[in-house]
Formats: sequence, structure tokens, C-alpha cells
Amino acid sequence: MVSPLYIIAVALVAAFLLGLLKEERRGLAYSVTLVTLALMSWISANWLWLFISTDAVPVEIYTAGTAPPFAINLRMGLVEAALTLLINLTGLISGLAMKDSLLRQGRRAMAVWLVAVMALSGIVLTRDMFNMFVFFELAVIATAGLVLISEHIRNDGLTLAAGFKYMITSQFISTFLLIGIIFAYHATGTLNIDGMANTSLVLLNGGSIAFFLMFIAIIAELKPFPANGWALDIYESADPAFSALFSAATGAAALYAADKLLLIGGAEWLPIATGIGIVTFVAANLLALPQTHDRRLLGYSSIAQTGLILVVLGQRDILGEHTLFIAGGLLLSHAVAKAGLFWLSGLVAGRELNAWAALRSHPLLVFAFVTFICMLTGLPPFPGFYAKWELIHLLAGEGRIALLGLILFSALIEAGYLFRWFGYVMKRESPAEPVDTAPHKTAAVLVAVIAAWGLSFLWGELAGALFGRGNILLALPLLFALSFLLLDPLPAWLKNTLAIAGMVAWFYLTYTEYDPLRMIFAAIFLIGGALTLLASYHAHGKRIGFYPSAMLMYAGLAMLIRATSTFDFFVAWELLTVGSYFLILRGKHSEPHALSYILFSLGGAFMILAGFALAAQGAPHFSLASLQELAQPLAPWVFLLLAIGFMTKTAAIGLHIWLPGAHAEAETDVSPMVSGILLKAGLYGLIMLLLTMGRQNFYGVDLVNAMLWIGAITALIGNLLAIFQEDAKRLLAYSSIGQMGYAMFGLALMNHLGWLMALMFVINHYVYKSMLFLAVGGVAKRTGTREMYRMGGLITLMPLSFIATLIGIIAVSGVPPLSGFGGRWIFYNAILTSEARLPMIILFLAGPIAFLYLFRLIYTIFLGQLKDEFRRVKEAPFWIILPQMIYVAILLVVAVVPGLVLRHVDAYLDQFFPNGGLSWDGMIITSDFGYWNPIAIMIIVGVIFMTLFSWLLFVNRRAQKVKQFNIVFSAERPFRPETTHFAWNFFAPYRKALGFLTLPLVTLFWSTMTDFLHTAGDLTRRFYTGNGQTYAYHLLGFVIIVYLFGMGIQP
Amino acid sequence: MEPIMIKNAIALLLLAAVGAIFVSLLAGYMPDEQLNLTARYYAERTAQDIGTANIVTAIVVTYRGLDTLGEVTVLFISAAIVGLVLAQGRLPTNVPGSPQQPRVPVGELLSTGSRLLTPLILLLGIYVFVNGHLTPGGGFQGGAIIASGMLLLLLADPLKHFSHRLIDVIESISGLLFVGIGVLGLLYAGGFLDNRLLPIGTLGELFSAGVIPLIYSLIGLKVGSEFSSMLASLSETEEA
Amino acid sequence: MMTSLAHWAMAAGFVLILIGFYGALTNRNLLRMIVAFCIADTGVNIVLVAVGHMRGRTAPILDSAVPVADAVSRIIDPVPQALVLTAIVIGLGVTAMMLAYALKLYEKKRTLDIAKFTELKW
Amino acid sequence: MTFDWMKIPYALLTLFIVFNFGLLLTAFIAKIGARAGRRHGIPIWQNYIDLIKNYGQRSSITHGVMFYLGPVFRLTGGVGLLLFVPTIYGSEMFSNLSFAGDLILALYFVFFGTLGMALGAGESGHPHAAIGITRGLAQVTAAELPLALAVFAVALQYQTLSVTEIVAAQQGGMMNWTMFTNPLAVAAAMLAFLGSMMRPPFDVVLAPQEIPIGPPTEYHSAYLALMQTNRAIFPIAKIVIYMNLFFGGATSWPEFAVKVFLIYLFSAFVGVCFPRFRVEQSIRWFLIWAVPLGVLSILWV
Amino acid sequence: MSSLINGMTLVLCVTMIGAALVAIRDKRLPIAILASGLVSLIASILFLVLAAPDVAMTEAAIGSGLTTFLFFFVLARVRGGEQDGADHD
Repeated sequence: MVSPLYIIAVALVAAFLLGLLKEERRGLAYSVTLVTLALMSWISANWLWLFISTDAVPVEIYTAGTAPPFAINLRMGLVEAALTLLINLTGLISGLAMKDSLLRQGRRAMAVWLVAVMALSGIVLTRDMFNMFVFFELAVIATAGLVLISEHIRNDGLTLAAGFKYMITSQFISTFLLIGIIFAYHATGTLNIDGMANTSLVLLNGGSIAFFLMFIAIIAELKPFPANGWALDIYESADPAFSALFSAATGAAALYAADKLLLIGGAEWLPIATGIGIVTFVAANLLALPQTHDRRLLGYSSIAQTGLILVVLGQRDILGEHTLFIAGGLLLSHAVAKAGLFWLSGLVAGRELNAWAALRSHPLLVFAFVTFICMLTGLPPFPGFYAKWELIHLLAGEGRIALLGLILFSALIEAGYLFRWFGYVMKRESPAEPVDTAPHKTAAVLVAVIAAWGLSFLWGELAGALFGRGNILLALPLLFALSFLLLDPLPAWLKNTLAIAGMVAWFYLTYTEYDPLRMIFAAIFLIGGALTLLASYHAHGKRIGFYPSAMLMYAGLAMLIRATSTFDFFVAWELLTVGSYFLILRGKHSEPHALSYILFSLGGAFMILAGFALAAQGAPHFSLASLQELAQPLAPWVFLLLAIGFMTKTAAIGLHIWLPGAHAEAETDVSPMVSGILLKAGLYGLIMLLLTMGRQNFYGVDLVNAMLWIGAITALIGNLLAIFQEDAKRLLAYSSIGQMGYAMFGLALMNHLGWLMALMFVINHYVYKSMLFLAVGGVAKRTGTREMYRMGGLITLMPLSFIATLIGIIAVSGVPPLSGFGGRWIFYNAILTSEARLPMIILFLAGPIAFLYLFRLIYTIFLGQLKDEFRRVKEAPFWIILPQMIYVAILLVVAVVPGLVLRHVDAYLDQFFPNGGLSWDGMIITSDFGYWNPIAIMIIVGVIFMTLFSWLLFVNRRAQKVKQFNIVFSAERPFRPETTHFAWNFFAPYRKALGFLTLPLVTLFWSTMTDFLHTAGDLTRRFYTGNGQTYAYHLLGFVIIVYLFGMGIQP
Repeated sequence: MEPIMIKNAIALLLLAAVGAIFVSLLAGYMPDEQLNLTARYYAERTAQDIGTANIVTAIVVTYRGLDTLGEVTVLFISAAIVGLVLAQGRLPTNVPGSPQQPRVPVGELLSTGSRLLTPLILLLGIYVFVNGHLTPGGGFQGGAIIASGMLLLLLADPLKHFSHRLIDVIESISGLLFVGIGVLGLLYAGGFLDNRLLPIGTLGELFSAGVIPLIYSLIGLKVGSEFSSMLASLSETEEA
Repeated sequence: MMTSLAHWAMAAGFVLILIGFYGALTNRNLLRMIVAFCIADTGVNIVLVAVGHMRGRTAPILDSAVPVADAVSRIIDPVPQALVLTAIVIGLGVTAMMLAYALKLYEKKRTLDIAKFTELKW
Repeated sequence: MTFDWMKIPYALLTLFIVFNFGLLLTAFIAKIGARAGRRHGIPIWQNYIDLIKNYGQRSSITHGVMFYLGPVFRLTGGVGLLLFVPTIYGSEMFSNLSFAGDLILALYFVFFGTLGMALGAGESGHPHAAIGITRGLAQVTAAELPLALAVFAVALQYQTLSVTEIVAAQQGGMMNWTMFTNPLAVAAAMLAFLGSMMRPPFDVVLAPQEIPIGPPTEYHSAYLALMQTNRAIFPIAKIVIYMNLFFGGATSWPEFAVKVFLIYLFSAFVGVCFPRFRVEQSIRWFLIWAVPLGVLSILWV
Repeated sequence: MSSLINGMTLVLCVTMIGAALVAIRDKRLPIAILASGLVSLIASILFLVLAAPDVAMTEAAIGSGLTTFLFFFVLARVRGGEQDGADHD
């Protein structure tokens, strides 16, 4: 093995060699620089490989031929190897990305660059306190120098000011550090970090103050809130490639330094580190919210991430041996993603977040961006996900709930601004200036992407080794979904075929595993999904990005039903959430709606995570089935968290505001996916929850009962809102909210028939909502509008769509003889045994209202007056019609023989609710209270109907269809269909009577919440006045506050 | 003025708190009666292991040689940056309102004196760092003395242009040799920067203490050239 | 307690640090801030050396006055001195950097008032 | 289980009886209404005349398929509703095709005709038709609510959803009728009944004055004939449900005739006494007066 | 140790602090710089007293010598900026 000292030596040799070169030989100098950085990386990589592949113990490297503590020693272990590799590689790649500017500055700038990277490696390697100070000073000066140099590029003085502020701060920091070091030396007689730790510095006379001074100095290097104004200015103004190094490598080095210090400080100082970390994490994320400058935003995000990792370090007392896995996962996620984003920002010309829309024309770069933000947000399969999972679990296991809550809350804010940004990228107007696609800059970004995925794999393997979890990246459905990334250049129809084949094949492979309950969901997710995908054949071209997103969602769904442990379940949950978010975002105007979707979803997901964590109580493995073994006082909390999480997905009232926009603005074939299929994931979660946990008493409130109420109110408000929509897809979306309310209500009834009804809703809602969304989507596609009042009279032009809609609304409304009636019938039977009468009443109110919006849907679109501009409209494309017709067939079949599916489920439910099932006697179904003979109903209605119809046809066989305006209209014949089509504000009387119920109170609540956060962030950030001196005040104030806290906890 | 008063008051308040931290440090401070573990080791072993009379030198150059390497690197990059940045400043940036002022001619005495004194000063500097392992002083002090010689030249003739190239070469080569010797120690002696590459010799002689005189000389050259480079860069800068 | 030399020096060092900090916090002129930092640096160095001081001992240089055998009982702790050497040189590097900054800032903005460099904020 | 084919002619017989009864009853009620307004009123056989005339006429125009289907849906709804409910309690012959007489089926089937009619009228393209429909739908949903609540109260009370069983439970004297055992439910249901009968004060839907040419005018000749047929059958079918649920059902045709007449008369009586509501007013009215009654009735059980 | 040295140390310290105060409070920048150099110079004497000849040399050469010159070089190039940010403006 090459001694790690060569990392330092090589860098210095190269730096001094550069001094020998002539100023003009810049190309050569640049090559030397890169080769050196590569060499340094190679050394680190070598060591890393040694530690990974063997059980080698960390190696101590002595200098001066003398053993520590008498001479400086370095240590190379797994962590050091990984961190130095990270630092050196970041240095190498950033050096690559900075090619232009380095070449312009010349050899001296390159030397500084090398020294900066070397210094950071030195901070990581050294085990000597004063040596660490020297390396820190080196890093500071190199940083300040690089900032000063990059001023040359921007030439606006901003960078200069930022660098000077940094220098001011570091003067204070180094003063504290030196004083701390010398007193620590005085107390312990050594400068060696391990020596100080062994002599328990903090217990010695004066030792704790000495330690405090060192500690606070290193902490200050982590840019803690509020002593971090300078860092933000640097992030904002410096060369992005430099910021990448500053964020990823400097951050990593400083964190490791803090880690070493905590080794000295011992357990007493852990809470302080945690406190500083969490305050920083929350505050920085909050402050990032109002940012519009991309690099400053990234700066805030960097600071926040560092804070989070500090929290992890501070929680090592409970994280124990897993600290490394967790902190490492978070740190590497942060480093790779942040470096990647900074490099990416070097490609974008504008500095406003909007300007990133330029990326859109480069799918690869968009993919890179997605990778980075998902990595930062800690979504699977990235390392941060594993880390967050373990972290939250261990915190919950120890009852550190407040910390857990703060972490999740802040992570949600972070996800908020990151995904908002992604929305800008995808949807905002592309700026005039194109993306700079210089190969060396792009290469940097791509390396980060590769690193991101490589690390994900690695962390998956590690999780496997440490906790026996499966590697997410090896899950077949996910791999299948990801393979579409590679297939993206293929034409859409081919990919569609592959997708359908894949889903059907997966179903075929796995169908034996499902019990009847899961079978329903499996069929809807996989076969139903494939069916919906038929509609996607209508798309031409390549449809870049569609298939990876859609298949990601389906992969999540497929994994969800197979999940048996909470981990697998949550992974699947996150995957389907992200996939669907990307799908929804594809809609033309869906940017804000996709954002609120992902925020609510992630918020819900975090609730679920917290619930799972609380349930597991620190156990590394927790199967879903074990949820039933939970007891008071834990159980109701777990139930509450999980229920809220799942109800976010089903858009229960209060958490529903994301749904209408998201479903309505999605593309034609996406709406049925997210409505017909995706919503069922939430129901699946609720079913899983209720199956395992049943009724829970929460401070005297029966939570299932509360759910009953929520279900009922959701049904009412959803339906009520639906009738006032002018937008056809929004109407359907609100209707979905209502329908999910029904299903939830059914589940919450907690009896046999209630569940049967909910499952019936699951099936029915899939069929008719997919069908209606496709029908309406087809119409919207042809007419170019979703405003119903602008349509009208399309029945003759789009007869098949009309038929689908007609069948659909009959089914939804529950009018016999179609399948919707079955749901209603079971519903009434189910509630007869329930004691919860008030919520039932609410549900009664909701029932007839459904009728109103359904009629409006079909009337305003297909009936009434045809508008001039739509006279040439054609029937919807074949591929959009085809699935609708299949759905019609399914609806009719289910209407006649509901037993086909329900019987099995009914029998299956017996094991949970032995009483109150249905009896199936041939075609006749009876419950304890009622009787249902679907075939007879169908025949009777059919016979009467056909008789009358044929008679009427016969009588009026000579009737001719009259022209459109051949109606008697106050003795005039109207010639303007616009004024004759009565369609706008259709249910005006209803609005007058009940409009007060539709006041957007919930929206108001949430928008006030977000406004509040935004304003809080906006006001708080004003205390970063930009004055370097003020920042010094902040720093000193911070030092003193921590001192008071720190000394307060000392014994 | 009110805001300034408030600002000063806050500063005083903050510093009072910082002062309180210092006071508690001071109050808790008890001078050692005996050398602590590390210092005792140095006192006992330096002479035989390293062979320097000046223990501080042994620590600076060998035991904590890595620090020193870092330290010269600090100077190296600050010199580089100062040079680079001020070179950028030399681009035509004449701002109206600050007309170039003619320089005041330097007196005869100073220019002659400087020509006489500079070689002596340089010699003194060299002496200081070559004897660093024996007497107080060493590379840094010697380097600073060399630099003050250059300073004298600059004062005597402000328009004099040093050969940056030469300074750079000296600086780089001495740096390279420094690292190179360190690496040789890694290869052929006990570790990085181990001075026992060469024989320890007799305590108190000039050619003793292994490579320490060599390294300290290199440090002296390097530091001297770095200081000179900084001074030269600053002095060559046009008025901002 | 405040009897030994080291205590006096150390106290003076701390006072210098505080004075330096005060100057850095209240002077808005960049050069004055740098001067203030220099004073604080000097203070730090004094504190460092004072910590290593031991009453009644001599400098850690072996010569005829201090033979090798007596070194342990005769010399003061050499380590802080070594550290201070490094610290002083680093301090100069930092000062030079800050001065370069001041020059460039003045060149750009024609002012040395720190309160005028607040374009980057929030 | 084999199907008893004789049920079909029996069901047709019931249908025939109810149809004629309905024609006469509506005319009679109209007459009473007219007299109360000091008018002469129509002859009692007027409905027959209209019907025969309309059935005899042939139309040469149509507005499209749904226009056709409207009356068909409408009448199917009326006939189906009648057939799904047992008419005469205890009579195998007049239990129609109700099998066990499931209440939910009946309740939901009420909407079948409404939906069809709304669709058919919608296709005529006449704005007034649409206005009428919105009003009708808006009002009917509000009016249905107390009914649904009352029905559910009854179902809870008797712990069954079978109409037959509910009637059975009310046998053995008037005091067993739901009217007396659960007066709140009946009150709520009867208020709802007013709303669904398209009579004043809730007949703005038809709005003979305000909208002189709504669906009935666009629907003429044979279309109109079907709808008129339905107008004879549908109210009776509905009243049969009320009768069965709240008033002990009927064990014989005369009892049937009396009860249906009285219930029908109730709506006519209210109709002549009160002025007309606008739609939002009636919605409010139902929500304020009828719904609380229904709620109470459910909680009462 | 003799009280002479103690007394001298005390004087040195007081002078040094006085110079430091001048350095941060004096309105004239050159005076401030010189005062700062003086602080360093006295510090180097103090170092000698504290038996740290190496440090004393270094401080004298670098702290009070080179640094002061660096300041003056810069000061000469920012004419007009000396009074920027003074309290009175």
C-alpha cells in the first residue's frame, strides 16, 4: 500500500512543481494538476478498496520516525479512506469542471487548488490537534484565495466581499481554536487527539473550557445557524465548481473533524452537537424557502445537510455502531448530490431558479438533476434513504420524538424547495441562453450521477450486510423501471409494448403469492395498469421520460403488495410516490399541483415512516404483521401516524387539496393511472393498517370512529365540490375524493360488509374512473379545452366516448342495474349493523349529490348545443377509446356476475370478520338484511327497456333528425350555440343554498401554513445583513449561547 | 450617534461574555511544576534522537515537521494568491479622480546604504537559518531577515522590478526539496520528515542533527522568497 | 494566584485578544479591522507562550548552561513555542491575504467601509 | 331456484291495474285542485284521451339517440320501480318481481328514470330543458335526503332491508304502523314526498309559467305518450313504497286504493295551500326542516 | 524570580495594552498601524522574558517588521480610503 502521506506529499510536490513552470505553459500545468489529483484519488481508492475487501484494521502513520504523541501521526481507516477519496475525487472533477477558469488563471491558481484539496485530506487524516489547525488554516486560506481568484471571472466585487467576510470569521475561529488547543495541551500534556480523548480532557481542570473552545471553532467551520452568513455569500458568488468542493469536500472534512472532537468531548457534548445540528437543519431549510438564487439556495441546503449530519454525530450515543452507516449515507448523499448540483449550475447561464428550465432540452441533464434532488431528499434507492430510515428508527426506539419530528419536518421543507425547483426546470419558460454543454463540464455532472447510483448500490449492499435488508436496487420491478431510462431513445409504441408485457409478466410470475385481498390490488395495479397503458399507444414520438416515471410508479405499486416488512413497504411507498409525481408533472400546467402532490405525499410518507419507526421500537426488522402485537400506549400513536399517512394518499378531507389539480392537469393517459390506480395504494395501506391494528383508543377517541367521520365528511365535501367545477377533469378529481371517502368509510365500519363494500369500491372506482378520465381526456384532447361549458353536443361526433361516459356515470351513481349499485347495496347492508349513525347521515347527504355532477358531466359535454368551432371534431383516438370499451365490457360483466370477484374476497374476509358475510346462492346474493339478484335486475330492466325502445323505434321509424337549431325558442330560432348551451354555473341554486360548504377553508389553512413558513424564512433571513461585521457578531453570539448551554449541562 | 452606541454596547456585551470565558480559563490555569509527558520526552530524547541543541527546532522541523510543511505551504499559497491577484490589478484600471502621482525620489543616503547593507542582511539571514538547530532562530526568522533585505532594496528603488521568475524558482525548488527530503525519510528512515537520513553527528556542531540544517535552510530560502514575492507584488501594484 | 509571570502575560494576552476583537467589531474600515486582528493574533501568541512558561526555568536550548542530563529539570516546555512559531507565520499569511482582499475591494468599490459590501445578503 | 314464469303475467296484471288507477287518480286529484281554485277542472277521463291521442300520433322528428332514450328510460324507471316492490302484502300474485323486495334496489332505481329523462331532454339542445333539469336535480337531491334518512331509520328499526319484511312487521293493527312507531321518520319522509311529487310549492322544476316550453313540448306525440304513461305509474309506484314502509302496506286492492289516494291527496293538499319556492329556497327548506327530522328519526331508533 | 522582572513584565504588559488601545482607537490609520507594530515589538520582548527566544525573534521579524511594512504598502495604495467607515460618517 502506498502511504497516505503521499496524498499530501504528491499534492505539495505538484504544487511546487507548478511554480517552476513558465506562466505560458498552462496546458501542461493543468495536466499536472489533474494527474496529481487523479493520483491522490487513486491512493485513497486503493486504501478504500483494502478496507472494503478485507478486514484490515486502520493503519497509523507516524511521521518523523517517532511514535505519537511525540510526533504527528496520521490514521488511515475505512472512514478516512472514503472521505479522502470523496475529497480528492471532488477536487479532481471540480478541477475538470473549472478547466476554463483554471487555464485562465494559470499555474498559481492550480497550485492553490491542489493545496486546498490536500488540506482537506489532511484534516481528515491527521490525529494531531494542532496539525488539524494548520490544515484548517491552509484550507481557509486556499478557500479565500480561490474565492479571490474567481473574482476575476465575475468581476463584480461580490465574490471579494464574500471572501473577506469569510476571512473575518475565520480569524475569530482560529483564535478560539488556538486558545482551546493550548489549554487542552496544558491539561493533558499532549496534542494528540486520541491522547486527549484517553485522558478525558473534559474532566480535567479547565479542560472543559478548552474543549469548548476547540469544539466551537470546529463547529463554526460547519457553518451552523446563525453564524453562517459568510458561507452563504461564498456559495452564492464563487465559481460553482469551487462551491462544489466547498460544499462536498470541505463539509465532509469539517464534519469529520467535529467527529474527532466529539471523541474527545465525550457524551456530555453530544446533546450540544445535536442541538446545534438540528437548529441549523431546520433554520437553513426554512431560510432556503424564499431563495430565488440557485447557488444561494444550494448553499442553504448544504448548510442544512451538514446540520443533519451533525445531529447524527450527536446522536451517536444511541446510534452506536450504526453511526457510520447513517452519517456516511447522509454525508455521501449530500456530497455527491450537492457537488453534482453545483457542477450543473455551472452549465446554466442564469442565476434565477427559473433559468434552470434551460436544462429541459437535455434529458440526460434533467435525469442528473432528478437524481440529485432525489438523493438529497433521501428517497430510495439512494444512500440517504437507508440512513434516514435507520436514523428515524433508532431515534424512535429511544423515544427522542421531538428530534425525530423536527428532522422530518425540516426534511419536508427541504423537499419542498427542491421539488419546487424541479417543477421550474420542467415547466417554466426556457431562457434564451442555452445550457453550456462543454464536454468537461457535462462530464463532471455525469460522474456525479454515476457516483450517485453506484453509492446507492453500495449502500444497499451495506444495508444487506448490516441489517439483512434486500438491496433496493436489485428489486426486479425497480430494475425494470430503471431499464426504461436506457430504453428512452426507443419509440414510444415499442416502450409501451415492453411496459405492458413486463407488467403482465410480473403478474404472471407472482400471482400465486397473493391472497384474494392482495389479488384484487395486484390485478388493479398490474393488469389494470397494463390496460390503462393501452391508451398510451396513442402517443407518437419517443415520449421521453414518460416510461421511466410510469414504470417507477408501477414498480412501487408492485412492490407494495408484496411487501411484508415495514421497510419494504415504505420503500415501495416512496417509489410509487416519486414515480407518480414525475408522471403528474408531465401535464402542461401541472407545476404547482405536482408540487403540492409531492409535498403532501412526502409529508404523509414521513408520517408513515415515523409510525413504523415508533412501532419497531428499535428492532431492526419489523414485519407488517407484527403491528398487531403493539399495545398501549404506543399503539394508538402508531395508528394515528400511519392512518394520517395513508389518508394523505387517499386525499381525505383536510389533506385533499393536492388531488384535484394533480389529477386534472395530468396528461390524458396519466389521469386514469393516478386516479384509478394510484389512489388504491392509500386504501391498500389503510386496509393493511386496519387488518393488523384494528380499533385503537386514543385518549378516549376511537380512532376508527374518527376515520368513519373523516370518510363521511370527505365523501360529502368531495361530491359537493365536484358539482361546482367547470373543468371536466377537476370534476372527476373531486369525485374521486368523494369516492375515496366512501371507501374509507366502508373500511372504518370494521365489519364484513363494510370491507366488502370498500373492496367493491376499489374495483369499481378503478374501472369507471379510469374510463371517465379517458373519455373526458379524449374529448379534451380533441376540443383543446377542459372547460365543460365550452363543449356541448358532442354526442354525434364522439359517440363512443359518450357511451363510455354514460355507462360510467350510471355506474358511479349507483343506479341499478350497473355495478355501482352493488357497492351501494353492500353499503346499506353494512351500515345497518353499525352504531355510527351521524356520519352515515352525512354520507346520505353525499349520495344524491353525486348524481348532480355526473349528470352535468355528460350533459354539458355531450348533449346540448354543439359549438361552431367543434363541428369538425373527430372521435377520440382509437387507443384512447379501446380501453374505454374494455372497461364498458368489464362494468357490464361485473354488474351481472359480481360474484366473480367478490365471492372470493367475501370468503377471505371471513377470517377477519366471521359474522355478517354474504351468502352466495347461485346468482342470488343475500345478506342478513337484504337480497340482491343482479341477473334478475339486469334482465327485468333490460326487457322493459328493450320493449319500450323497440316500440318507440317502430312508431317513429320515419322520424328524421332535425337540425341543431330546430328548437322552438321564444319564437326565434337561435343561431348562436354559445348562448343557447346552458352549461356554465350549472347548479346555481345549489351554490346559493350550499355554497358556504365549499368555502376553500382547507386550502386557506394550508396556504396560510406555507405562507407562514415562507414569511418566517423571509423575515429571518433578513438578519443576514450582508455586513461581514454583523456576521462576526452572529458568530460571537453563537459561541456564547453554546457556551452557556454547554456549561449548563456540565456536572 | 445612536446606532453606533448600540453597536458598541453589543460588542462590549459579547466581549464581556468572551472575556468571562477567558477569565475562567485564566483562573483555572496552574503553571506546570514538571514537564508534562510530551515535553519531558523532548527534553530527554531530542539530543540523542535528533541531535539538535535547540529543542524548539527539533520540534518544528522534525517532530512536528508536518505542521511546518503546512505552514510554508500557507505562505506559499498566500504569496501565490497575492501575486496572482495583484497581477490582475495591473491591468489598466485607471479610475478617473485618482490621478497617478509622481513618486517622490528616494534620498541618496538610502539608496547607497541599501546597496551596502543588503548583502550583509542576506548573509545574516542565511546565518540564522543555517544555525537554526543550534541557536535561537531558524528558517522563519532567517527567511524574514532575507525578506527585509529585499524590502530595503524596494524602499531604495520603488520602481525596481525583481525577477519574479527567480523568486518563484527558488521558492519552488526549495519547496520541492523539502517535500523530497520528507519523502526520502519515509523511504529510507523512520518516517516522513525523519531527520535521520543523514547521521545525527555531534550535538552542537554545525553539520549535525541529520537533515535538519538542510531542511531549515530550505525553509529559510522558501520563506524568504515567499515574503519577498509578497512584498514585491504589493510594491509593484499600481495605486488602486 | 495572580503572582507568576505566566499569569501576567497570559492576562495581557487575553486583554489583547479582547481589544483586538473589539476593534474588529467596531471599526468599519477594512484596514483597521485587519490591524485589530493582528493585535488579537499577537494576544493569542502571548497566551500560547505563557501557557508553556514555567517558573525558574530557561529556554529549551541545550548548551553549556543546560546540559542534556539536566534538561528535564531546567528547561521550559518547548512545545508551545514551536506552535507559536507556526502560528505567527500562518498569521502573516492570513494578514497578507486580508490585505490583498482590502486592496482589491478598494479597487472595485473605492471604499474600505465594510458596511458598503452588502450586496450579497439574505 | 327456478323461476316461476307465472310471475310475468301476474306482474303485467299489477301493472295494468296500477296504470289505470294512476290515470284516474291523477285526473281526480287535478280535479280536486281545480275545484279548490274555483275552476272547473278536467274531466276524469281526460288522461285517457290525451294518452290515446298521443299514442296515435307519429312523429317525424327526433333530436338524436338520447332524445329517443329519454322517455324509454323514464318509463323503464317507472315500471321497473313498480315491479321491484311488492304491491299487495301477502299476495303471491301481486308481489310482482320483487323477490324479497329489496329496499335499496327500489330507492336507487328511482333515479333511473330521472337520469334518462334528464339525458333525453338534454339532447334536445333546448336551454330551457337544461334549466329545468338542473332545478329538478338540485331539488330532488335535497328532497331525497330526508327520505333516505327516514328509510334508513325504518330499516334500522326493523333490522331489515326487505320491504316485505317491513310490511310484515307492521301488521296487526294501526298502532304497529311506522307512522306511530316512528313518527319522526314518517314526518321526514312525508316532507320529502312533497318534494318528489312535483307539485307546489316544489314544482318550479316544471315551471309551467316560467318555462313554457320545456321537455314536454319538445317531447310530443309518442314520446309524450310514454312520459304520460310514466306519470301515471311512477307516482303510484313511489307511493307504494311509502305505503309499505310507513303505513302498514296494503293487504288488498281496496286498502291499496284508499291509502294511495290519501297519500297522494296529502301532496295535493299542501300544493294548493302554499306558494311556490325557488329551487334554492326549497333546498334550504328541506335542509332546515326535513333533514333534522330525518336525523332525529335515525338517532331515535 | 526577582521582582524586577515581574515589575518589568507588568510595565511591558501595560504599555502593550496601551499601544493596542491606540491601535484600535486612533483616528489616524498610520498611527494605528505603527501602534500595532509596537504591540508586536513589546510582545517579542515579553517572549524573551518568557524564555522563548525563537518566538521573540520571529515575532520581531515577522509580527512587527514585515507585517507593518505590508500594511504600509497597502495603505499607500488606498489613498482616500483611510477614513472610510469611520464613526463620524
